[in-house]
Parts: sequence; structure tokens; C-alpha cells
Amino acid sequence: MYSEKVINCFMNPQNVGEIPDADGVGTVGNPRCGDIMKIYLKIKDNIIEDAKFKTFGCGAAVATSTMLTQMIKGKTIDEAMKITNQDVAKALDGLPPIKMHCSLLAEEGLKAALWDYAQKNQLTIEGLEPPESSEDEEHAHSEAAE
Amino acid sequence: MYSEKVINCFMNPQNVGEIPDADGVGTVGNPRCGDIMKIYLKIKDNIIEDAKFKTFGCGAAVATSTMLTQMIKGKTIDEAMKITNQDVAKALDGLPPIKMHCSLLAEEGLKAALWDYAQKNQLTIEGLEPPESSEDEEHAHSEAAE
Amino acid sequence: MIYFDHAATTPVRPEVLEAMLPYFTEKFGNPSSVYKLAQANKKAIDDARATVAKILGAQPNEIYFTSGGTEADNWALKGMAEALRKQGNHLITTKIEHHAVLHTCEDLEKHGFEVTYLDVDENGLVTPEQVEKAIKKETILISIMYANNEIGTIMPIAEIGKIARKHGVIFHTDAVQAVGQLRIDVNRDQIDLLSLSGHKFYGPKGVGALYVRRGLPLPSLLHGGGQERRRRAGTENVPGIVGMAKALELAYQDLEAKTAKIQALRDYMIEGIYQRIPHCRLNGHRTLRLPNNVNFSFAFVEGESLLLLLDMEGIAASSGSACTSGSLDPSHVLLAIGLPHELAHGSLRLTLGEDNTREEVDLLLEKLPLFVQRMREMSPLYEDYLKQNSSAELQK
Amino acid sequence: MIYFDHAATTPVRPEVLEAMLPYFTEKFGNPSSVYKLAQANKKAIDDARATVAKILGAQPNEIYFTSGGTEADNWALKGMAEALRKQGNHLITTKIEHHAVLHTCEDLEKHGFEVTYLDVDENGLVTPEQVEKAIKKETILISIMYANNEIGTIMPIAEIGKIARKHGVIFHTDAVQAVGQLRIDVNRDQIDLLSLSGHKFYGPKGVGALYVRRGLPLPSLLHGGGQERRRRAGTENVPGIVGMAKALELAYQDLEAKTAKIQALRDYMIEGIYQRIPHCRLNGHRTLRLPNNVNFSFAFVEGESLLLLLDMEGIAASSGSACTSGSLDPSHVLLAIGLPHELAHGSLRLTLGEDNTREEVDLLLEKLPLFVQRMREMSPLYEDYLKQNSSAELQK
Ligand SMILES: Cc1ncc(COP(=O)(O)O)c(C=O)c1O
Ligand SMILES: Cc1ncc(COP(=O)(O)O)c(C=O)c1O
Repeated sequence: MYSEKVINCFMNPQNVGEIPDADGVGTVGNPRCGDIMKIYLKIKDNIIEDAKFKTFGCGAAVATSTMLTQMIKGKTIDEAMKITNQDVAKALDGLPPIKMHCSLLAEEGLKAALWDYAQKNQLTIEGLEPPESSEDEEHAHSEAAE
Repeated sequence: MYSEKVINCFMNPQNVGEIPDADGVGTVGNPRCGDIMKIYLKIKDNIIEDAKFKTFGCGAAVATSTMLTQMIKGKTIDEAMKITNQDVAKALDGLPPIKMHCSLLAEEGLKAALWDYAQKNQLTIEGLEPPESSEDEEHAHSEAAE
Repeated sequence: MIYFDHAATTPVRPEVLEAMLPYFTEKFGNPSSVYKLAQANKKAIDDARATVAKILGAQPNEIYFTSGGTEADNWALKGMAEALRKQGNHLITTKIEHHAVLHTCEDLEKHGFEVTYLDVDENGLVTPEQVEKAIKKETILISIMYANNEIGTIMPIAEIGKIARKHGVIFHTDAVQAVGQLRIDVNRDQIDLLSLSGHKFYGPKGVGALYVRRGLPLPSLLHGGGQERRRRAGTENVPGIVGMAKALELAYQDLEAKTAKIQALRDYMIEGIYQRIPHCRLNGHRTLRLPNNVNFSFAFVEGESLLLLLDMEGIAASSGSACTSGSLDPSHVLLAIGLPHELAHGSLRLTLGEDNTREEVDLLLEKLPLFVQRMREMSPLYEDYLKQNSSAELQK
Repeated sequence: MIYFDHAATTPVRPEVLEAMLPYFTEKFGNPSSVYKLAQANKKAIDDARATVAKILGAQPNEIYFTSGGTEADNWALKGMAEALRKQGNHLITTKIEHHAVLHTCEDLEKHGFEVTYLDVDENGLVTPEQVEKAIKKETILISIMYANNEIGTIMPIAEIGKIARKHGVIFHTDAVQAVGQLRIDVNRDQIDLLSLSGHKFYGPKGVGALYVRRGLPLPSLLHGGGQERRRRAGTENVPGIVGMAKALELAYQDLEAKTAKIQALRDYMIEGIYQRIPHCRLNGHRTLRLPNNVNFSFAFVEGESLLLLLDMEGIAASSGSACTSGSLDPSHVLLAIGLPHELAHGSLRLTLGEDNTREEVDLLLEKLPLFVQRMREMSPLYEDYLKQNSSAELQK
């Protein structure tokens, strides 16, 4: 079901943990749906210097968290904003259709953390919209139907 | 599906043929239904001295024809009248449910031949009813349903 | 034993069994599970699906595995009827379909559908024109078999597909007898749904498939787990599916060469029977015919008794459809091509396989005339016929 | 590999495969045919039927072979619903049935039937009283599983059977998980219809059976040839049927001894997990429980990630029902016994088999705590929990 890359990222997760003095933190997902992702960012001079995560979720959720945090480290905010869930999935050599929502979660997590950073610093980041409150979000589960 | 006895009676049929100067001849069945039985009787002093048959039909039809003619030879008319299709089937170690109608055909064939004999000799045989015309008989096919 | 009943079923080829074996024991996992053992099985199923798809000219996600041809037929008909009920309630089929289609149609009739059962000609053919004429605005499905299981007649499927497409009517074909013998392409033939069954082409029993053109709104027949992309529930019969795909692959290797050989044997048998046995007729079309099918009626003789005599010589054959032997009625197919009941009762089907030899056919040609004669001598119908003929002679 | 997923499927036993093998090759005939080759197969099926019947306390002609548990469930429910529609349109089942029952019920609801889905208690039990209360004059069928596939809870089937009989309502039970583990008697339990599936007790996949009490007016689900006394069409899966019967026979040899061994291992595993892992709960009834079932929820952890970690150690297990892994929703069974969503997502099912050893369980007990801890350390929920607790400590 999972590519080797997914399994690798799951078995050897990178960037797990918290950043105590994070510049931006975003939490997305919902325990009802079986996955919660919390992204911590350390940002300096518009560059993401560090990124960490904590994730409650399936193998794909952990793997996308790892991959996303790897992909954004060292990038500018603008560059990071261009990363889509498709990019994350691709970097993992693909995800099963039923697990694509995990990559979406990663993208949303990043944006929530950036939003938090923008709010705290009274910035506007182009293209960034406020995240929906994760608590009442009932993100539609795409079932495995074709 | 068939008992060994049935197979034996089919493979080595007895009494096949015609009796040119038969005292009674009965034809039952219908080609529509896949079986026709013609029974010839030679009767003397109330005793069935000889019996022959011709049959168009399945293995069970041939086997019951053989068995019936064997069973009635040497019997009095009254004794023969007591032979039922169940007796014929039993003598063959049973028939598949779907083939029980063949044994019925044998019983009917015998009765038709006896009726013919009785008619020719203006006799009444106790318990003997006129056979239905075989041509328009649409004998109900018991399907293999339970 | 000489086996001339390949239309009833075929043995599983050794290569097929070999491909299946690991999936009973080491590779036994449930494909729905997450761990490796199971995921390998999921892959085996996906590979099998790709194989089946390729041979039919379809896409893998248009193939659904079933428990056999019967389930595939039932699913196609009942499913599409349910899905399209709002559009109409009329189905078109033929009088010579397999019971898996006919009895399903009868069941649909009980539930408010109307079914046109097209007549066939003396060779078992329907014409595309007949199909077109039968279409009305309520027509939602045409189901016409690719080739008949009793008399081997091959229907003009591509032409029927064209007409169905032209009128926007969904077209199902029961290809259970055709798959493994004929090259089929669901796009060339414009087929929307196609049934097949593994045990007819040296695969295992209890597994089949339904091709469902992408986008068709076919609802499930069996509800439950999410298998087969949520359309056909039930733990997958992994060894069966793997075996069927392997068998299909083998069947289409050198198909033309194998077909030529079988067809030559078929024609040799047909000629031989014609030459040696009077009062007989070949049932089914002489050339638009499955390469392996021989079906004769012998006047004055009942079919089952011939089967028994052949069986005693170690020759396996069939009288009408194997699947209908629970019934005493003569074959609906033979009646539909116009045979009188007594001739329909006197039919013998001999269906050849890859391993049959000329020597085996020669043995049949030696024995069969004797058996037919033997049964005729026992037959009151033959007696009548002879008497009529000799009195006709005398009157000359 | 350590296989702890016997509720998902089991490997075919060597003796079972051996019994099946001849029916793929030499003994390949179609049981509907007349000749000896085929008649021997008919006999093999009859013998298998007698074996299955005996083990259920039924008569052979009350057993119908199907393509699996799913087909048996679909057939029982849809068939009886259709047959009894004139008498009423109400069915009773539970919220924790397998999807083969639940999704079939939903399909029936689309067709005008009304279904009561009974709640279960925190252990997964319905009471006979609940069933009795739910019966109304329109009730035509009660379908309640013998034992649950996820949490192993065994239902009070005999009492429910009694109530159904008392009210003249037909009673179906999905015994797919119970057959092979529990002694079942359809008369003792007053069961009218019972589903089973071969691959759950070391038989092959793709074959199952439905017990149908004599006299029930169950119409066909699959129409076609006259097989299974005209009730279930389709060429019989002879090797599958033979294999399933053999597997059933083996399962019930020394059942009590095997059960005692498995149950001891189960209890050892349950105790071990309780002792080694904090914040967990056993799902399902502690004693009214299948001898092979262990099901735990671990707070703050998602189940699939545990499966992957276990898989890397060569341990196969399941999170919820294997058949529902196509879905992301947490198990309906775990929600029905009252688990909050996050705990339901964190469930792990370990189901034992005859060949599992104490050493294997010891390995699990060594690894699992590490894996749970590892995932907890990654979990934002655990982080929150710890923070709350430490601040609670501080506030003391
Ligand atoms: C034309 C045709 N359709 C359908 C079937 C049914 O297939 P199965 O018996 O494998 O379900 C058969 C054979 O039995 C057949 O010959
Ligand atoms: C309780 C229960 N019912 C029905 C089924 C369906 O059986 P099958 O997948 O063999 O069709 C299963 C298992 O998958 C089950 O555990």
C-alpha cells in the first residue's frame, strides 16, 4: 500500500518534537478523524530556519509530516507557500488515494503555522488565508471509491 | 446418479423387442417429454407368459422397462396389478428423484397393455382404469427442486 | 478417459495450479490488511486484474472479480436494471441465453421489468436488425451472449454493440463460452459489460469476472466490506483470482494455432458423424461457430442414454447444457432453433479441448454409430418409422 | 512471521489443501454432468454437505454452498426480506454487525424496509429483552451475529433464538467468526439461517455456506442453472467446497483442547498488555469472548501506525475489521460500545490461531509497549495530556 519512501519516513521520522520558542505553531486535523498534526516553525529573516512536528495519525500522516518539515527547512516563506500537498505526496513517491488527505493535512498544518507567525508579527503573507478552526472542522473523508 | 442395478439393467437390457402376436400392447409417454414406452404381453390362463418392450428414453426409462418386464413374467394378472412404480424403483435399488416418473411410466405401460388385453377379451380386471391417451398426455415434469 | 465436455468445465492446467498454490499457504493474507503479507496479495490481485483487462482490451479498474459467470450475469442484469429503473424498464435478450441470464430476466419480470426475448433463426443467430427493431424508449439494457454454450453459435456482437451504442442503450454480453477461444476487444465490439468464468478456460471453478465500462452506475449486488473498489464485497478469493488470470494468459498464448488445431478436429468429427450416422443433424451454425463445439441430434434416440453408453466406454460428453441437467425439459436452445421435442431430446454435445487427439475422435466415430443404432433398435419411434417406410416401399 | 490476525483470515491447512488438490486436476468434472467423472464430484459435494450439516446439527439438505460469508449474509437478508415482504417490512439487527449485514440492511432500507439497529452495551452485548422489545407485528427477520469480528463478544444467541421462535420471527445469525471456535447447534440455538465462511477456519477463501432451515421460503439470490437444489446457481466450486468441509472437520476435532490452549494464550496476552502499557482498555466482554480475540485501545495513539511498526518486526495484526480498511472512519463497532473517536482510532486487534506460541506472545509483549510509547512521544494529544497532568500536579 505504501511506497518505500513513506515507510522510511514513518520508520525514521525526522523533526519530531516541539520548538519551545517557536515563531509560529499550527494545529490541524481532528481526533475524530484519526489525525492531528501540530507544526512548529522557527523563522528568521523570512526564512524557515527550523521546523518540527507532533502528529497523531497513521503512517502516512507521520511520513507527510516528516517530508513536509524536511522540504520547508531553509526555504523562504514564499517558497514554502508554493509547496502543495501534491508536492509532498510526490516527494514520498505517491500515497494511496485513501491517504491523500494526509498530505493535505500537512499543507494545511504549514499554512496554519505561517498564519500564526503572520498574526503574531502583524504581517500579511500573500495568498494565505486564516485556517479553519480545527476543532469544528469535519474534513470530508474521501472514501476509497473510485 | 444411478445405482449399479439401474446401470446394469440399462447396459444389459432384457426383453427388448416386439411380440408379434401379443395379447395386449400398451404405449405410454410422449416424445415431447423425452420418453415413450411400449409394452407387449403374452397372456395365457391369466398368467403373463411373456413380456417385451421398446423404449425411447433415458437410462432410467430403459432400466425400468427391463425391470418391470422381468418382474411380471410368470405372474398372474392380479399379482402384476399389485406391482407399483415404487416396487420397480425399489427393485432397481432406487432412482434419482428426478427419474421417478420413469418408474411411473413403467407402471402405466403395464396397465395400458393389460387394458388392451382386457378390451380385446371383453374382461374386467379389478382396479384397472382406461389409460389416458398418451398422445395428449402432458405428464407433469417433477423438477429436481426439493 | 476421453473428455469431450470442455464447454461444461475444464481441468485446471498444472501451470495454473502452480501459480495458485502459494496463495493457499504461505501467501494467505487477507488483501485488505495493512501488513506486508497481505499487501503482497493485494498486488497479486492487481496484477491479475491487469492481465484480465489487457486481454479484453479494457482498463484494470474496469474489471471486477466475482464468484463465477453466474454471479457476473446476475450482477450485470440486476445491477443495471436497478440503476436505470428511472430511465426505463425494458430489457432485450435472446431465447437462447444461458439460464444465468434467462432466469435472472424472469426474476426481473417479477419485479416490474419487461423483457423481450428475441427469436433466433435455425442456426441460433439473432440479427442486428432484430435487436434494433426491439429497442424502444424504455429500453435500458441489451444482453446477448457472445457465443452459445450448447450449439456454439457466435452472435454478431460487434454489430449489436454498434446498434446499442447508437441508441444509447447499455450492452451486456455473456462471454463465458467465448473467452479463451475468441479474441475479444470490448472497445472494438462496443461492449459495456461482459461476463466470464474461470473454469471454462482451464482456470479454477468458483471465480469469474465482470467487465464494467468506466462510468457505468452499476450498484453492488453483494454488499459488505470495501473490496473491489467498494463494488463487490467479500474477502477476495486470492488463489482463484490468480489462477484465473494465469489461465487466461495461457489461453491467449498462441491462440490462433491452438484454435486452428481444435477447429480442424471439430470439422473432422462433424464430417465423420455425418458420414457414419443416418438421420442426424448438426445443431448450430456451420461456420459462425465456436472452434470446439459439435452438437448433433439423432432421430429416434434419447440423448442421456447415449451419454451413458459413451461413459461406459470412457467418453465424457453432454446432452444439452450441463447446467440444466436438473430439468427434464429438452434444451430451450434446441427448441428455440426449431427442433421438435423428440429431436431436442436426442441431442449430443461434444466439446473439444486443447489436449484432444485425432485418435480420440476416431474412437468416438467408431463407437457412436453403434450406440445410436443400439438405442434405435430399442426405440418404438424407430420401429414406427421403419414400418411407415417399408409400407411406403410396398405401396410403390 | 508472527501472525496474530486469524480473524481476518487463516492459512489453508496442509491436510485441507491435500483434500482439495485432486479436484483441480483429475477430478475436475462439472458435478451437473451425467458421466462418472462428474458424478464422483457430485458425491464429493454431497459428502461435504453432510459434514457441514453434522457439525451444525443440521440436515444435509439444509446446507447451501456460497462464495463466502458475504454472499451468505446478503442472501439470507435479501432473500427473506423479499419472501416475507407481504407479511411485513421490519428487520432487527445490531449496530455492531459486520458490514456484510449492515450494508445489506441499508440497501434494504432503500427498498422500503425498515431496520432497527439495536444498541449494544459497553461490552458489545445486546440483551434478549432488547430484541423482544423491538419486535413488532411487521417484524419479519432478526439478524444478530453469533460473535463479533472485532471485539470477539459472543451474543446470547440461544436466548435470542428462543424469543424469535416465540414470536414467530425468522432468526438469522452471522456465525462467520464463531464457526470453527464454538460448538454450534442450530436446533439448540433455534437458528433459522446461519452464515459461515471457509477461510476463517483454515479453509479456502471464496467459499462459504448458508444454513437454511427446512421449509423456509428463501428465494434465490443468484439465478441460473439448477445447482444447490435450484436455490444457488453457478457451477460448484468443488475444490473449495471439499476444502471447507475438510477444514471444518479438522476444526472440530479436539475443539475443546485447542480452545483451552488458545484461550490461555489470549488471557496471558491480555494480562501482559494491561501490566505493561498504561492508558489502555480491553474492548469487548472479558469472558463472553471468542477464545482467540484480543482487542485493546491505546490512548493518544493511532492504530495503523502501531500496525506498521509491528509489521516491521514481522508481527501481523489488525486495527478494527480488516474488511473495512477501505474506510477512514473509525470502527463502527468501537463507536457503538461507546469509545470516543480518538480511542476508536487507537485500537489494535490481535487474534490468535492454533499455531501461535507463548514465545510469540512474549515477543509482542516486549515490542508493543515500546511502539506505543514511541507513537505517544510523537503525539500532540499525549503532549497535551502530560501538560494538563503536570499543571494539575503543580496546582496541588
Ligand atoms: C454461456 C454461459 N453463461 C454462464 C455460465 C455460468 O457460469 P458459472 O457456472 O461458472 O457460474 C455458463 C456455464 O455454466 C455458460 O456456459
Ligand atoms: C462476522 C463476519 N461476517 C461476514 C464476513 C464476510 O465474510 P467473507 O469476507 O468471507 O465474505 C466476515 C469476514 O470478513 C466476518 O468477520
